[in-house]
Amino acid sequence: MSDFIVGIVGFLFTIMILSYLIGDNFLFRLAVHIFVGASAGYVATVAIHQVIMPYLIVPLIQGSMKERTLLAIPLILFVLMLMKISPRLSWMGGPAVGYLVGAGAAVAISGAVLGTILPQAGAAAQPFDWLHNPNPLGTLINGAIMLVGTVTTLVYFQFGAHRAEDGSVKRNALVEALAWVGRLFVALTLGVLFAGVFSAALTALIERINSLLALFGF
Amino acid sequence: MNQIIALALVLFAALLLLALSLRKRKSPAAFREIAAFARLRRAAGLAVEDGTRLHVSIGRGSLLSPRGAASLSALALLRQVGEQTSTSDRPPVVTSGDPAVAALSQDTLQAAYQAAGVAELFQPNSGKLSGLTPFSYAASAMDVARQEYVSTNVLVGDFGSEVALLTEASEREHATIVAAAADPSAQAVLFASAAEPLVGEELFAAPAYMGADPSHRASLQAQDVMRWLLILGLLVAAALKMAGAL
Amino acid sequence: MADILCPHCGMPNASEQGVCSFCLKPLSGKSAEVYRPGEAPTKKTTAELESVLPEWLREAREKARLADAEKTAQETQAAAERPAPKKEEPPDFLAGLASLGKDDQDDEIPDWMKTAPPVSAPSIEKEKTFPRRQEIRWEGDGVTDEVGGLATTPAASENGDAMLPWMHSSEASSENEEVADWLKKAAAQEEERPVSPFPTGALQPPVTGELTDWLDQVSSESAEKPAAQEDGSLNDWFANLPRGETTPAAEETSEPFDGGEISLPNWMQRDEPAAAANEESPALPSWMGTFEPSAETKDESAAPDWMTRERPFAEPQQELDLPAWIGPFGETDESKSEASTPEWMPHTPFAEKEETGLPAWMDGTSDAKSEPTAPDWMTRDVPFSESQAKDESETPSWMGAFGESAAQTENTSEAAPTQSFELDSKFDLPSWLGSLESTEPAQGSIEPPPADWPAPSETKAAPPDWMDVFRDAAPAAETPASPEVPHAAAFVPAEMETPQDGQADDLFSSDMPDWLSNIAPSELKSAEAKEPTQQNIAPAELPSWVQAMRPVETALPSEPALTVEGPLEDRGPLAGLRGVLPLAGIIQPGKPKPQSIRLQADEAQQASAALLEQMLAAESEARPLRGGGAIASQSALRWAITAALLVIVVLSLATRLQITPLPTSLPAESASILPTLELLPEGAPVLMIFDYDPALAGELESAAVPLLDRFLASRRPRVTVLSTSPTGPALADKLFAHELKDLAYQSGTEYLNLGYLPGNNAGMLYFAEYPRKAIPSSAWDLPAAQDVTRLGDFAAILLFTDQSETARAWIEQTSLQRAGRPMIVIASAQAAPMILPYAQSGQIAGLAGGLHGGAIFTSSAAESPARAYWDAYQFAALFAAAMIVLGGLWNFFAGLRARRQGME
Amino acid sequence: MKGKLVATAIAIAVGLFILVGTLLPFQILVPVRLELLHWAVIISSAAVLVGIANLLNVHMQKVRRREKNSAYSAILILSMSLTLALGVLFGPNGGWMQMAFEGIIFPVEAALMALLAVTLIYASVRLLRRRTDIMSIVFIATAALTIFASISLPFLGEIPIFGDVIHPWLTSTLAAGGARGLLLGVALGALTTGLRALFAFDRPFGGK
Repeated sequence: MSDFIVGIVGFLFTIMILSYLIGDNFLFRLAVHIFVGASAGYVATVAIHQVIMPYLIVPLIQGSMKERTLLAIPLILFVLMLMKISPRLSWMGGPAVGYLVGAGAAVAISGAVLGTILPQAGAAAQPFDWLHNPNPLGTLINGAIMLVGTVTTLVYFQFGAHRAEDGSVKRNALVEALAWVGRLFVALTLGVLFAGVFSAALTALIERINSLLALFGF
Repeated sequence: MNQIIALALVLFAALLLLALSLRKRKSPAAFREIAAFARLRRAAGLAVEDGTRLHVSIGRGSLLSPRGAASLSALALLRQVGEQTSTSDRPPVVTSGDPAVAALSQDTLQAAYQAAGVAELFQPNSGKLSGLTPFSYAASAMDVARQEYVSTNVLVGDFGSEVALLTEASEREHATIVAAAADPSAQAVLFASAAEPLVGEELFAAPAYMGADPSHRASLQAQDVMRWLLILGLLVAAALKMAGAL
Repeated sequence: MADILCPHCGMPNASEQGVCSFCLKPLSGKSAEVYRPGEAPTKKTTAELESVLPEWLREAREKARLADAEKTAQETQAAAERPAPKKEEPPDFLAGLASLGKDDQDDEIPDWMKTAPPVSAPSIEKEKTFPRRQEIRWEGDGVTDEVGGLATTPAASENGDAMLPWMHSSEASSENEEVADWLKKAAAQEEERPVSPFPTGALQPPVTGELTDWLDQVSSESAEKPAAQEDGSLNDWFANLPRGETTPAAEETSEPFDGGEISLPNWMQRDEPAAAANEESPALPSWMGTFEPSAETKDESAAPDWMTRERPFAEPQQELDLPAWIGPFGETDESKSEASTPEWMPHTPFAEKEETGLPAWMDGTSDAKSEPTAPDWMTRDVPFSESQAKDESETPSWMGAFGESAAQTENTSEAAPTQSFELDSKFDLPSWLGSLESTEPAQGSIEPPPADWPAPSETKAAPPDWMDVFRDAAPAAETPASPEVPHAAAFVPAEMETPQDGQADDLFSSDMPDWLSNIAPSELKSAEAKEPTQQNIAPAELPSWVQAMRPVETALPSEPALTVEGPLEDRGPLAGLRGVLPLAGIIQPGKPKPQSIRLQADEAQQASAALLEQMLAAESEARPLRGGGAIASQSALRWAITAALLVIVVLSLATRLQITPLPTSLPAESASILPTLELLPEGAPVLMIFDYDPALAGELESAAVPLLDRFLASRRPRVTVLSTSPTGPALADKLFAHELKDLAYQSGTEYLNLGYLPGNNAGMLYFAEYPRKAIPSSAWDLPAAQDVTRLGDFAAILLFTDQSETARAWIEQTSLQRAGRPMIVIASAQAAPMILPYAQSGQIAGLAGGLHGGAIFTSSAAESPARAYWDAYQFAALFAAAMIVLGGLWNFFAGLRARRQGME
Repeated sequence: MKGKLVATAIAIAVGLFILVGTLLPFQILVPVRLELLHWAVIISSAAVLVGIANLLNVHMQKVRRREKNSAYSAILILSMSLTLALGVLFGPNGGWMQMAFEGIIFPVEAALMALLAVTLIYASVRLLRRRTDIMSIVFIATAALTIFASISLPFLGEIPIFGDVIHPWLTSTLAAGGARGLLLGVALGALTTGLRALFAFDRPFGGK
């Protein structure tokens, strides 16, 4: 029974959202506002039950002395962060926000270096390991093309330039030439990604329509 | 081994950034022209002149993820744009999809208003959390983009493909869109749907192009130096790999 | 790259674009211009603004038009000798101005010129005029007349080199025979002209502040503004006025204006019989009477100086990039016979105003004389003057100079346009009207010598470069007059920015052209010159913008309308106007200080002024609807795409079409997935990470189900589920409860949902290091995961994600702790290409992406979402590819065509 | 002002501790870094509550001021309060929350994603009207080719050459090279942005 109700409700919301294809209308706005409210409530629930309770409240109540002592700092910061709810006391949330920014900066830096720069640099060199490759020539050619794509794409984003006598800002000829090639690679990559996004969206559309038809026994 | 190299890289980048920031230059460094930033500057000016609103959407990148860098960059941009448009009849409205970033957007806006000398005009609710999931954020931000008097939508930060909903809403309202995203799929969507998309790392250049803060310009210069180091590294690594030395 | 704004929708576009990205109209379109900073304003057709007028204003305009229609008929009778008015809407003199804007080939000159005396004008009059004028001293020693200098310029020009450049430009037009006829007629009317009872001291500079001063007094009866202040202020500016003879009559006649009985300017007394009579009177402006002197000067300098104002402007325009409306002046300057009013003249709001005869507000002020409550636009002056300090602080830098001079002279400071701008902003007008009003002072201010600023405010101003023309050309004694020339000229285009009557009201209230103040005194002395039009013209029918366009000479005897009660200004700025200076009586004439009319505005200030004027003008522009046709076609395209897509998908799904074979070739990155999973020991603990949003659940499920069907069925692993997305755990439950229900996984023993892992990368790392701490739960002790204490205890990790960033984070954060356990990524098609490098680099054991990735693991017999969706997907994708190619080509060529048209 | 200084000091200290703990290969630093990150998670959970309050406040204000479309805001407040109340009472795995998820959140999000199918076709069709530079042309050509090469024709299956040669080569070689360049570029940007925040050149929490 509940499945049926859920199916009907889901059907209605799907129709309301798809009505946006005809034009912006109140059904769409209604569905969106209900959805935004419901998803916010859902995420808040998850945060309370799966973060605040197990990470903070339960250890404070049931944890050892050491755990409680360790939790004093996050507890203070937690309370300070809650001060941001009130515009008057918002300034007190500074330290908590500062903590998040500092942690975020560190995560961003380490993520960029350890997660992307080093692994991707290594991966770019991988195809050139022709000694341990069954098809060295093909791999080398593909590797070279990929390397050219990677290098020229990086060059394309070069920001530094010099000011010409006529006041215009230009990059030097070599950089411009490489950047032009890089621009093609960037466009090509974005084109492939765009096709991927479209594929995902189309699958979602098919899944939605399929669910609508399923309700009518198709 | 990786950690050592990473540490060396970070130290080098940090020293470079510090050196370039503290360096006294006769004339500011010149950077290539990026049309989207020219448009953004113009849009900010026009918003003040014709009393329209600027909608700045800074994405949903959590600070505790690498995507947080996009949010930090968007906040730096917000500071510049907020300062330029704070005196508008209709002050800018900021939406975000991460609660911590939303809180930061309020602080940033407040700082921008203070810098512009109109602290009294600041309204905490002008920095709002529009949703807690990517699509609820986008759907709610669509509502803001549809809002009357929004002449320009600045979508800069961490988005996914849901950003297409925002560009669609903006286009239906005939509002200008200046957009940049860290996620490549979002970049692809923006490339197709925004008049002046920013691609790749151009997102991180936004603060330098919109303001004259030496540290922002220095970070772009540092980025360029690191870029060429990286290119050199890639070529050397490929050569060594071919030689079987790596 | 510089942007250009679409003339249709006002949206910024890349400069190389020929077509607006927003409304798809050519960017070079001339219509519906919306000014933006940096753009030079061009001709404005203000008729389009009619639609945005508030109702009251539309009605007022309508009424005025009707009234004007009748009036024009009467005028044509009354001015029988004059050539019939042109077909243009504007009355004859304006039409004359307009006609000057035409090509110089057709030697058209304004009607007032046509009616000016011929070259061979009575020499007696000439002698009467010139010597007298040459006696006049601007610098205020004794009998001074600002216009003296001006009038003597022709004399100077007689010896050739001293002739002002602008004088050359109008000789041709001055030779028109019709001018003489007109003057004869004018001369015939002279006897009826009365002597003005106004004392010299009654003169007030015709600027906002001044004009509003007495208005202040009008309102002061209710506002109780101390009269002393008025006196003081008036005396202040008066001290700066050119000195003229003071007649006892002046004091006498000034008395009636003391106290409550304040006679409003005659052009405001429309309810009085006299005024009514004036309405009836032909619209030949009284200033036309002044053509006698102009005719006298004609043989040397021929054309009235307003026609020659182009010269001073032409040069600044080249150097300073002055707004385009100055363009016509500049252009006309280049060819002599081109002493013409720019072509925009017939289209200007003034043309419209001329149609209406009197602006709407005048009806409202009809009883202004009898009671002090003045209309809004007048009473604003009170708060305005009060808010001066604040206003000054907000005065743009380029106005600083004026601000300073304003500080020196109280009442002149009140006239500062910036304040009147502030003032306007105080009133709750329709936005467009507010902006219009706000444009006014800026307009005044952008002109080298703003028309609505009094000479006193300019006392210490340095002359702009263009005035050098005069400095070089005219003798020292005459220089003061010469720079006056541009004033009115500047005033015209400034006014031009006001497309609404409501706006014109303020112009009326504030912008009495100050060139009048410099030329009036001489007109007193040529009494006969005041005669001609006294009966024909009701000064009340002269809006200030019309006065602004008056030729300097012709202005001399212009105003008086004998049928109007009240004292007649007999000299000074308002000479000839009757009853405009109620405060005259309380002012004692003082020795006028020598004043320079040099404008204190350097090039930068003028450029800033031009910019501000353009910005304000942009606000006064009615925004055209953004390309309606384009919008409709865009919607149609959307609907067409929607309809086609829905039909394709619905038909394919409803008919359960399965005619498209599933893919057979396995991509390299997916080839190793099944072999890797098949190697896992049976019942081994496996970690499944559901890091995708419900939005992509359809795609991820269709990609994951075929693989999981095979893997779970063959190895029956114990599954532990978690997600860094709050909705992930629910999606995992949904997947196992619906799509994988046939596998009948038992919760707790075979399936454990740990739920949400907060903290993104931090959480991932924490989980990688201490799984049980990262997600503290008693569920860990359930059979599904009881033997797992660290990440490496999982036999394999399956990541379902829609974000390459999430995949990257998991790959990076768990690389060490995985201890070589395989990680397989099932990704959305939108993320797969970005995750591919990690698969190629061997950081992950395999990658399957999107519906295609699911289809490759689907056996054609199996009933899986991938199979169900496959045909619909293929047809829809084919349609999409075709649309992108064909639509892209169409738009490509359409864009090129539009761009070409735009260039043409 | 002092608050800002404290925030800045905390940001720098925490950032450096975590960064050093990540980059220095000393095991002793790992628990410190993890604890600091664990605290960050707790604080960010408080941010969720702040965000909920902000969302509530913004829409309450709309309702109070009877702004345009404030009815929608009232509905949003209602749905949020109801979901939150049910969630707090029965937990995220409770039946009511399951219904809210499967009846509202899932279908709406999926339908919103479905809208993109039309939006993206429309955007790509109109792209060359907006911009006709080389990048746009290559972009459109690649997108169309990728979609076309990935499809199977009725009865025939994958399109020869397109499906088995061009598509894989396009995605795994050409696009992979550009994708790697994009990833590296974004990483460089993230690195410098992170350093700016770490050195408090950027202080999004105010000041400066």
